[in-house]
Amino acid sequence: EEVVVFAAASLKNALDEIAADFGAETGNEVTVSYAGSSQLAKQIIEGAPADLFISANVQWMDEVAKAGLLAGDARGDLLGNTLVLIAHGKDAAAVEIGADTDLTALLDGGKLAMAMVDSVPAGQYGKAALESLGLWEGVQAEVAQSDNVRAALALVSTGEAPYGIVYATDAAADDNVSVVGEFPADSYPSIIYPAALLTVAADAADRAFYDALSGEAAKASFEKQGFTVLTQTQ
Amino acid sequence: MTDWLTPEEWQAVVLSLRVSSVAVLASLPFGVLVAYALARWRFPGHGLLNGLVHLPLVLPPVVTGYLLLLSFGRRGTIGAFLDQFGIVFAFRWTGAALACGIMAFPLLVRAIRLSIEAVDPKLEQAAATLGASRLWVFATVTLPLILPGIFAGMVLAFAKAMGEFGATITFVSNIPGQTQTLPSAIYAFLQVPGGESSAARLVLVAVAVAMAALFLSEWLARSVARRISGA
Amino acid sequence: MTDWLTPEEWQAVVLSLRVSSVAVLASLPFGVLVAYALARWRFPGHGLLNGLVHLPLVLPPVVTGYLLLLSFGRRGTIGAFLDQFGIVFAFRWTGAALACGIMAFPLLVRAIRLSIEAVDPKLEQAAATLGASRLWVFATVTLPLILPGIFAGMVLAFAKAMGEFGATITFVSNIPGQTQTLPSAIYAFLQVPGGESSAARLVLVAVAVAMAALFLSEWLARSVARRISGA
Amino acid sequence: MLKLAIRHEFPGFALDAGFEAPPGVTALFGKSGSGKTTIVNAVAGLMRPDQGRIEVDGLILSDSASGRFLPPHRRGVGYVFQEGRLFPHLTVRQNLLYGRWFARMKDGARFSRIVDLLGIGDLLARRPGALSGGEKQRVALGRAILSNPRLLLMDEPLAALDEARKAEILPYLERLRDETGLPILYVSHSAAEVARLATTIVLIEAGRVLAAGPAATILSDPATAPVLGLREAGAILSARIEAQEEDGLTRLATGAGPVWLSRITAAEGSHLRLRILAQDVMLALQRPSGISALNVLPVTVRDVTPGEGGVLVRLEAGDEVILARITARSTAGLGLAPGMRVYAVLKAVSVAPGSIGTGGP
Amino acid sequence: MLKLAIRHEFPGFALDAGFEAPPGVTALFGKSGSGKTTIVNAVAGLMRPDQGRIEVDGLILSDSASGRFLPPHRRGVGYVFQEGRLFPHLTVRQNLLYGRWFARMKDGARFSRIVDLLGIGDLLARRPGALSGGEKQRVALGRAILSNPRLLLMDEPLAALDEARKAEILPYLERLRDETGLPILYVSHSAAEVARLATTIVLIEAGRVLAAGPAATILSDPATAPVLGLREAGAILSARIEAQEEDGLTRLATGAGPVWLSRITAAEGSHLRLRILAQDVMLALQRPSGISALNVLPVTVRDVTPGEGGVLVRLEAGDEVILARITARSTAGLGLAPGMRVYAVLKAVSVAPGSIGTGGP
Ligand SMILES: Nc1ncnc2c1ncn2[C@@H]1O[C@H](COP(=O)(O)OP(=O)(O)OP(=O)(O)O)[C@@H](O)[C@H]1O
Ligand SMILES: Nc1ncnc2c1ncn2[C@@H]1O[C@H](COP(=O)(O)OP(=O)(O)OP(=O)(O)O)[C@@H](O)[C@H]1O
Ligand SMILES: [Mg+2]
Ligand SMILES: [Mg+2]
Repeated sequence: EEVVVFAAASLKNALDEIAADFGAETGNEVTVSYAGSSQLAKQIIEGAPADLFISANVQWMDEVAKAGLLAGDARGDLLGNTLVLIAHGKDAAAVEIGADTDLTALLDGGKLAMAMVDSVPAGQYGKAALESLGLWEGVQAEVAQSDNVRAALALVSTGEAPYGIVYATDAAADDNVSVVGEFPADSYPSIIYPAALLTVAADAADRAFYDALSGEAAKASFEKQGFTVLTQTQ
Repeated sequence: MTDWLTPEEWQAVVLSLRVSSVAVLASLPFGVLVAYALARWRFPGHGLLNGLVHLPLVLPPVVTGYLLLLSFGRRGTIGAFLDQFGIVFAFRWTGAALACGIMAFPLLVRAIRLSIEAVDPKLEQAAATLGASRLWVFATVTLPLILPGIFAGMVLAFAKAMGEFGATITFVSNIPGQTQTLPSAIYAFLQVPGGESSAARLVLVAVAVAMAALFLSEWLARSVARRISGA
Repeated sequence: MTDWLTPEEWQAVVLSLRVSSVAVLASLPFGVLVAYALARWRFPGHGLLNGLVHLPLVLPPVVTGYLLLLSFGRRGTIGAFLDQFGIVFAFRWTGAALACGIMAFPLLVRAIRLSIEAVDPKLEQAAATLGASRLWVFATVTLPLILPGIFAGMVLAFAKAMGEFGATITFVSNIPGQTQTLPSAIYAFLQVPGGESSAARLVLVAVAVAMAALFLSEWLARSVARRISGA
Repeated sequence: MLKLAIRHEFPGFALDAGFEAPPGVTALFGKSGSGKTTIVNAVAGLMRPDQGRIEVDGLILSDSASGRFLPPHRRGVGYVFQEGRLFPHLTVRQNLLYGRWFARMKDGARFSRIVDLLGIGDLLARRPGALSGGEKQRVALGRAILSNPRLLLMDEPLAALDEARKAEILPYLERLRDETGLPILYVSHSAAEVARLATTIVLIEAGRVLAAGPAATILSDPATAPVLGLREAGAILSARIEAQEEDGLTRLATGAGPVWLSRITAAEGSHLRLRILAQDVMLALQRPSGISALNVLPVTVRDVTPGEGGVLVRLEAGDEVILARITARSTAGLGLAPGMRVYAVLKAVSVAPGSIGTGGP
Repeated sequence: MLKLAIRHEFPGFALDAGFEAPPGVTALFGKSGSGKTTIVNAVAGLMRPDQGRIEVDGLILSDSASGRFLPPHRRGVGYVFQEGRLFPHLTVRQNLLYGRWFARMKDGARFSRIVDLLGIGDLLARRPGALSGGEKQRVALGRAILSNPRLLLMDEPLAALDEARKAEILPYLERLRDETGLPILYVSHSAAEVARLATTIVLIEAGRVLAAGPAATILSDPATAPVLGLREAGAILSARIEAQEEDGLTRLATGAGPVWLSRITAAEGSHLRLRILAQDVMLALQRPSGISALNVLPVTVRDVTPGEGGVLVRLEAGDEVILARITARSTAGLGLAPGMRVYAVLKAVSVAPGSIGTGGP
């Protein structure tokens, strides 16, 4: 049996591992197509042969749901993530993030690297956090927006931008950046990766994989990549 | 080599080769036809056709991909129509080839068109006086003379197809073994921590393949040119 | 028109125009030089140069953008060097122009090269016997004869630059008013549900601009061709 | 039979020409820029005249009244262009055989004959790019002939060739004309070539037909002589080879009496056209003796036309007409007047091989 | 003074030619494919010979021994190509003036003179694309001349032109030769053109120099006559115009005695070169009377050379040499032998304008 999963690209490392384990265990083959959540959602709406969809944000899962393509019962919030402030260099000084953090002074004429603040999830969350802390107005003009969070990370990693806001999962693996602060959990809407079975999913293998995603082995894989594993799917 | 790449990557390489070759070869006849029409005919829709051909160049690839998805997807008007005849592009490698072919089409057409415009119509006239019909003139005079331009267009299109990513991933997604081309695989690697070295390996493969195609086309074009110069 | 687009979108349009025009105009002399070298000279690095020129076509744009970042970024080798002379690309529209110029370079070079290859060396020889040095021959004979090819290359490059997105955003990211080009704005709209219609508006603007450039170039090329054909 | 009547306007040049070309070679003769190539292009279908009609053997090639316009590839013309137009990507052999693919009838034997005649046997495997000017022209000639056309158009086909090669090709063209009955439209600046080959001559000036008619008439007409060039004025005699004599001479029977010329390589009994240039004919009151000239023909003065560069004297010799060009002083000195009986003196070597054509007029 | 000695190998063709060309016109004469254009290209620097040396007035253009090779644009040659090579994107005027940009000296007055001479005044604003064959060639000719070269290379410059136009251009080329002292390398298939213009003649056959020397010598040498074409064999006489007589004749003083020809438009006292074709000369044992020929010169037979196509008789006339071509039968009939005194008879109209050149050798 083949299970086709459409998943946000940021999940690649963890999902590849989970899929391989699942395949070895059950003999079913899991094929994962990684792309941007928006692309995947649109493809599903246009009839893509995907059995499962794991989105990087809730909005695009909602769009799929609106199109009536979710298998009614199986949708859940699979993973969570946190936002961090990163700086170039291995041992950058820690920054206390709060309403009176002077980001402008910190940047010292440099740019703050983020994903696109109005359209890409990591950017949207970051902007919300800065807004709720009252920092957005001051730093707005200094923000360099990338098309995805990895590109923002690259800007900091290469030293092009001194600071950036990315997911904790991305920051962890890069040797050229250090996490200098975490945004307060209440300063931005919780970051959620919803997963759902789609209507075309027919066979048992699909559901089995969906279930396996919330299993113990999967949990370990996700956590290894820095994700928070949320309350179990139904 | 097989050690150096995982089976899945290896698959992506093979698929990319297949997609790019098919894209170039399948679009070639249309490319030649459109280039000829644009170079030699004056007709009402000339400007429109010309604009249409250049469109994939102007549009961000994602937009092209999205438009393809809307029209050639299973629910798309053209897609649904073709589905009746069993022709499916959506989420198949053929769709990737379609996307690459369309993205590369302006390059193919322009190179061929430039070559056609450089052919002296007096030679074609001479062939006509010797009894060759328009089609024969094209086949025996125009076509051999524009071969260097055709090779140039093909290699441009092939290179473009080997590198095309935005339209492909948007149209047919990134399904390993089915629609995962080299650039999509590279993209996926770049989206996660630690994927850079894998991405770099694949980039090297892509570059090597494209360079091989480039040298082949240069060599072919040069040997044709040498023949024509008469030495 | 100003009503139809928000001031920020309007800014993106203007910036895209500027970036694309500068990219094309600034890369033109290099394009002509490289095309001439590839078409007419035989030198040891010929194949290498040729490969290099085609590279941006093969590489996924993100990779090109990343390589640009590594070399032309402030900390990049070339970037740090140029910084001494006050030349900065990072996060400037100039960087966007650089990215677009490089992405469009293969198209520019190939079109010009094809035209150069179509120029009869016998005419250049004739000019030489009349006393024109190599440079003069180029300026007075070769250049006027390849004008249609130059226009073709410029319009291809311009269209490509208007649509270029991946390399640009990776290299200089997206700072409204400074580096936010049309394609990044379009991309942003496509990332949010329901953004399609806004994206469509911008796509129409991009297409309109590119088509205007296309018609201009066709018209120029045709008027040159008409002069040459001697009517 | 080619019938043509066309008008066409280029900016700064108007063509308005009409003539009929009976079987044989029709020569278009006129200054540079007079419109010869334009006419030939119209016949080939490479140019669509603003107005007019072109017809070959009853087949309408182009007719502005009915809007009919046969495309070039269906006209079956073989065109030797003024500027070669060889296919650069094909070898000489492939160039030569190009028309054969489309020819109405294939004729294999001719290939090697024509290749030999044109002296291009060594070039067959080469591509035209680096051929010499004359080599190109010879290949173009072969290509047109080998396409088995129903009408041959030749735009200065021999201009780049040396006399020796011309002397080889001209007889072949004559045979083509006589044996196949192929109509040939022939553009040339060389009055000698025209005089030798042409059945019909059409004189073109500034896009108009100045005179058209049988070659013998046009060439011996004192009125058209200045256009052709005074040095080319002359009469055409029909002749038959009577004997090849031992000391390198050929005796011919003509309407004007026996004529001896330097050896002509043709069988006894064959018919020839001799062009006797007016300037080669000397007049004498008495039969001269002790001179090197072998031919002394008794003639009667028909008329005397003074003009620039001398006086043209038309002479009746038997049932033929001979033209002589002499000075006004000699005319006066000899007291020439119509009806006078004098002797025409002609050197045996005067009649050049180029002026001897096969076949009757 | 041009000195040339080069070797070059093409696949299937080897060139090995050397000659010296003194000031004046040096004609390269030879069959199609004999290597004429190749030689001219080597002089222009468009082809680098495998071996050899080319020198003009002491300036080394190319020398394989020292590796010196002056690039074409620094050679100052004006080259009239066999195939036009006009710049398609420039108007006729711009084509004509192209060389002027780079010329060593500008000479404004000449422009309109040359345009008039070539009859291309109406074409100045046009582009070359749609010019007729002859029009193109005339523009190419003008372009080369107007570039003020130190050496003029002309590869069949008049091949596409009608006789009338040729007759206008040839005197101009003569003036160019005589007044400016410009050395000219001239390729032509027309022996008449060569004979008229050439100071020096170089006969080329299959890439080798068959004979080279002063035109008068080569043309009147019975040995080289067959190469040039028997009909073109003849002697060159130096002449001076003594009087323009009333009845349209010009009286000339030559070393062979007075000669009357049809009016030559040149001032009294000017020096000319007359080419008397061997075939136009008739021999008589007694001075003939009552004939139209005006020139009867007493001559002495120097030698008698039988050959194909007749007998060449070299005659001493005063201090000049005249060549006559007659049949073997006449030679026998008249009993010609060296030392015999006979009369050479020449029609006044025989000497064509094309055979009269200005300036003495
Ligand atoms: N397309 C055109 N536009 C304008 N003028 C033209 C065009 N084609 C030909 N002509 C002019 O028409 C005239 C006749 O041209 P054509 O080629 O028929 O002359 P031709 O008699 O063949 O001369 P030549 O002996 O020099 O080849 C020339 O003056 C030429 O410049
Ligand atoms: N690049 C080349 N490669 C091979 N053969 C060549 C090349 N260039 C010239 N030839 C040959 O060399 C010979 C001499 O050529 P060239 O052009 O000098 O002849 P030409 O005397 O000018 O003849 P024409 O009177 O026909 O113009 C020809 O047989 C030609 O085919
Ligand atoms: Mg012509
Ligand atoms: Mg030649």
